[in-house]
Amino acid sequence: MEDTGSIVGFWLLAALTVGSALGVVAVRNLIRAVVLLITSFLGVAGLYITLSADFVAVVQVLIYAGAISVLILFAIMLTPLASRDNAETFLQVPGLLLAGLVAFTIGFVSLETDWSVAERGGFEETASAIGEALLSKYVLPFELASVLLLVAMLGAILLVRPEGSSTEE
Amino acid sequence: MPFDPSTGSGLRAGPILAEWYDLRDLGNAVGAFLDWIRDQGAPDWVPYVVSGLIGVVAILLWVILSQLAFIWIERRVIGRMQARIGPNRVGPQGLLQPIADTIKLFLKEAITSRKVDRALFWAGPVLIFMPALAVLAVIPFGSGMFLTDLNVGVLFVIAVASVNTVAVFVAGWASNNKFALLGAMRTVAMLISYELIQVLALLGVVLFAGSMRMGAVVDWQSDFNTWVLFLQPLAFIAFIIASAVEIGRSPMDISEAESEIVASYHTEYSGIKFGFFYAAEYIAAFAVCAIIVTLYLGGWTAWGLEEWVPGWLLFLGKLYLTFFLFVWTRGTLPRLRIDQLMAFAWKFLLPLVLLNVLVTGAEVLIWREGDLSAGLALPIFGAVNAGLAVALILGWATFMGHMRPEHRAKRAVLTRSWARYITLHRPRQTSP
Amino acid sequence: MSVDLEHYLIVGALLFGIGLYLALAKRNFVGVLMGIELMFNAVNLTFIAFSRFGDAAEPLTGHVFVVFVITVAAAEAAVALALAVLVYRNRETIDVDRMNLLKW
Amino acid sequence: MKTEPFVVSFGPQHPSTHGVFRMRLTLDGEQITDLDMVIGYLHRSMEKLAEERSFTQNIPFTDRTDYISAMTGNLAYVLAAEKLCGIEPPERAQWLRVIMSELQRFASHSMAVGFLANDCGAWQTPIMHMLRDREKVLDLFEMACGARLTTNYMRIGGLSRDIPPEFMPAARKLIAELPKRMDEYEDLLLENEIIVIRSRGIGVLPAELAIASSVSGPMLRGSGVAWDIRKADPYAAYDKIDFDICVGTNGDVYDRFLVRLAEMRQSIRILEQALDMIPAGPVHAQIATATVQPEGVPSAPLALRPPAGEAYGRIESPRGELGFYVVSDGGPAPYRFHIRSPSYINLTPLKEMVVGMTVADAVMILGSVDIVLGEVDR
Repeated sequence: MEDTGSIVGFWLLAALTVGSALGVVAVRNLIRAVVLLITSFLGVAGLYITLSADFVAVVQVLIYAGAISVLILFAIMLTPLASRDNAETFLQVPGLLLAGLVAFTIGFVSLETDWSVAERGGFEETASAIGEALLSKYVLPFELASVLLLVAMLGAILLVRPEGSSTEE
Repeated sequence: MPFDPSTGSGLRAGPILAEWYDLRDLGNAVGAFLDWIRDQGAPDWVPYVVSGLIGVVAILLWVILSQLAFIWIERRVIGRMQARIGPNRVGPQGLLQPIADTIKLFLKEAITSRKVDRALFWAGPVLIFMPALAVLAVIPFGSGMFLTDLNVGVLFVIAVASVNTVAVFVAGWASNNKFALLGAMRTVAMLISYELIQVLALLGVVLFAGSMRMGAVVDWQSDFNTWVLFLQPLAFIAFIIASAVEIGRSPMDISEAESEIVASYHTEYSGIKFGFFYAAEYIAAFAVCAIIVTLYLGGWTAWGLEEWVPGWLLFLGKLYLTFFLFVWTRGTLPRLRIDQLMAFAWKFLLPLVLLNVLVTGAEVLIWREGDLSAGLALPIFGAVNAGLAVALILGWATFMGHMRPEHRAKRAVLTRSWARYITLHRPRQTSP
Repeated sequence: MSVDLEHYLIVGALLFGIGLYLALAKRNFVGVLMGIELMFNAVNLTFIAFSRFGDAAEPLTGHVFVVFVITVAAAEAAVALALAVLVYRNRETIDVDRMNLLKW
Repeated sequence: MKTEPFVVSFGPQHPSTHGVFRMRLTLDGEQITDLDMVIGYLHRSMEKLAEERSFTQNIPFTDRTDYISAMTGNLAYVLAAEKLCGIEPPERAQWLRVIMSELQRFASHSMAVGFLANDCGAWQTPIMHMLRDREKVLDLFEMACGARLTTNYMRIGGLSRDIPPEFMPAARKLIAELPKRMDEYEDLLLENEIIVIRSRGIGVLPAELAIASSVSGPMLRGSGVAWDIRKADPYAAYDKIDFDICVGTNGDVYDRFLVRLAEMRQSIRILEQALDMIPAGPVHAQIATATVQPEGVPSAPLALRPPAGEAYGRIESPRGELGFYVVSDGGPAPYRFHIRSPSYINLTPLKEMVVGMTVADAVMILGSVDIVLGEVDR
């Protein structure tokens, strides 16, 4: 990708994504951390657009920024005020070391490997191709995913159902 | 006139004159201007940036003017509905009232309470603007008049609107006000539920049009000389209701139920920061009406009328009519309670729109596989879906108990028979 | 200057590292969850980048995989948050430091 | 699930507390678990002030207790004072008192019904239509006594003045068009699905609790108790008029709403009779020490000195039993002046009605109680 727009877009979005992800680590207030996390999600969606993955980008906004972040906000609101800080455990230093090591390893590998890169432009339209793939080649995983969603939904409802209620009644 | 989709319609002979002064397509003028820039020897990126700027400025101008018009329309129409006049002092017929209000909001002090989360408190009014404006990028306002025609336009509209929940929550939480927090939680719960209805309602449109591009949906409707409204009445009703929830319109204005939680998530905002919320509400209404017009009411086309009347005028007319619908409900209906609204989404609308998707899918399959002609298939589908909509709504309402006789308090109760509820007593006169 | 596969991979690596740190070191259950979501995003970004630049017969496979990952992530988030609420209900805290019943 | 109690202060500045009433609601999510009522923001010490003013001077205070229905406030007080003095007002004054009370009841109930719809979220439309009718009633008041809101029309022994000749045709015209308006309101409001599901089964007040809490007026009748002072202890000319008591069955918000609408119909019925039956004659009793006022209308003297004793005058105000308890020690001012205000006493069972409901219901329930803060705080 050589045109100016893609380059500027990439660097801006990458800075936004990584910067707000770092913000999630640094910020003390949990709600602000969630807002920064959403910004990071939106930045990733922007990066998808620079990769001409429009369908995935929109799904990213819909699911991550619209749904999962709201789930997280609900979880925060359902737990007490006292636990709304964003402090670290005693694992802070080992965590930092491990995370740095993993990131370094991945970065090192990705820089040092000689990837076989195909010279082709971005995708024209991805939505219909993804849809066809989902319903033909990947139909079994697709069905499994829907079963998984159902199970997860039932599991979540069962887990947090009011204490008094039981199925015998 | 017989219609043949492969060759294009006899009605749509194409623009008679596609010169830059052709008002039916303002895109022509922009194109001519860009060509002129290219002729001056500017580098390639200049026309690209200029065209984007023109689009953005045009949409913003249009949106702001429309929003002022919306405010005026709403206040006058509701005034009429409430047996009063409405604003008529500032300017002719009170037309300048919204501008006067804007100036007033600018001049008022924007109070920031001491215990608010300052950064997020400021972010709220800004964030609330983004989704509504972003939606407008994919709306085709007229022939060739759109900022960008995304491949996934329909999904984009839903996705961007879902960011609204975050803005509302941020505003409500940062205010450090209990009414604001209550309102924010209500709004978030509500928007999440009705987002699902919106997606499922739009699925029917996408199934028929075969594309998620907004422009393609409009073209499909104009190609087959029909509006999706006639093919998808149930989805249309569901989408209107879900949209009313999204823009906080009565009877779903629980998000800003002023008789219960004061002003909900913007209770603590004053001055121009409140003005931002107020404006965003109308811009969101504009965006939602534009989506409805584009996807259900044929967009800027109207059975060949766009050959004679500029398409963007048709679009505008439909937009205002759609908005009138929302004003009408606001002027006439009381508000539901939050649990009733959620129950309505999950127990009433969701099964109906799911069934609608199933039926629509079957119809599209029959149409494609059965090689039916559009002139035969579409009227049949429309009739079937309309009948289905009526039957499903009435049947499901009966099943859910909304039509039980005790819910139908007859007027005769008070005027003639005094039956079920109110009894009249005539006690013996007792001497004091 | 151009933007290539490596740029996206580096962004993915950074995001993954940040997510891993959040998941390991945050005391709040919700913070841990946010870290996991960030790691999902890093992986998805890498998938999409390979899909765009990689030399494959069916390049859109990466997109399909990402759609599955997002689905699973949504399910995982719902269950994890239900667990958080449940833990709070039983233990009066969502501090992962103090969820130590298995320690002894 | 155990959540932290969430205390919300509804009022004194809140769009739907009908004044400066304050509810401290303890919430569990949207559900109300506790309610504290805080009143007194509008306390003007009327009962004490009245002890410093002569009996006639106290009449304007009664306008300002229940400022939504000033005529009935006047009437209740002058009834008590007349009982104390042993004055019997003339026949025409009695009939005019009935006319004014029923016009006032219509106006007050139309506001109550309209504001209840407003609390339900109807965004001003019903209240605007209802205010249109109320304006016409107030026009009639203006014709009769020169004031629209704080009428100060009744006097001890009669009325401050007779109605002008144009009053009767105007009143007849209004009464003729009100039934059509009522049809319209009933069409629009009664079958409205949203109003029905918002108010059926909400804020149920059982008859036993209503009686135990000494509730009166449309609230009591909504709970199914047929008690109306106009029938139980007739005053003015009510014993000569044919009308019915409207009684609900469930005692929920919807029943109170219906009872008010039905009473508006009954008010029209009473007015139709009263306008036909009103006799000619003086509107003020001849009191022994009566002075002649500038207009030539006889009126009670400013320095009326009732004999020592006590009296309780009660009427059926739009909100319930409005009673004035007046004690005289033979001086020019009351020795003790107490107002039994229906709004205040009707608030007694509010907690029982509200707890367990949601925030939105609380607003509806408070609206259905129909309080006037001037009367609650006095």
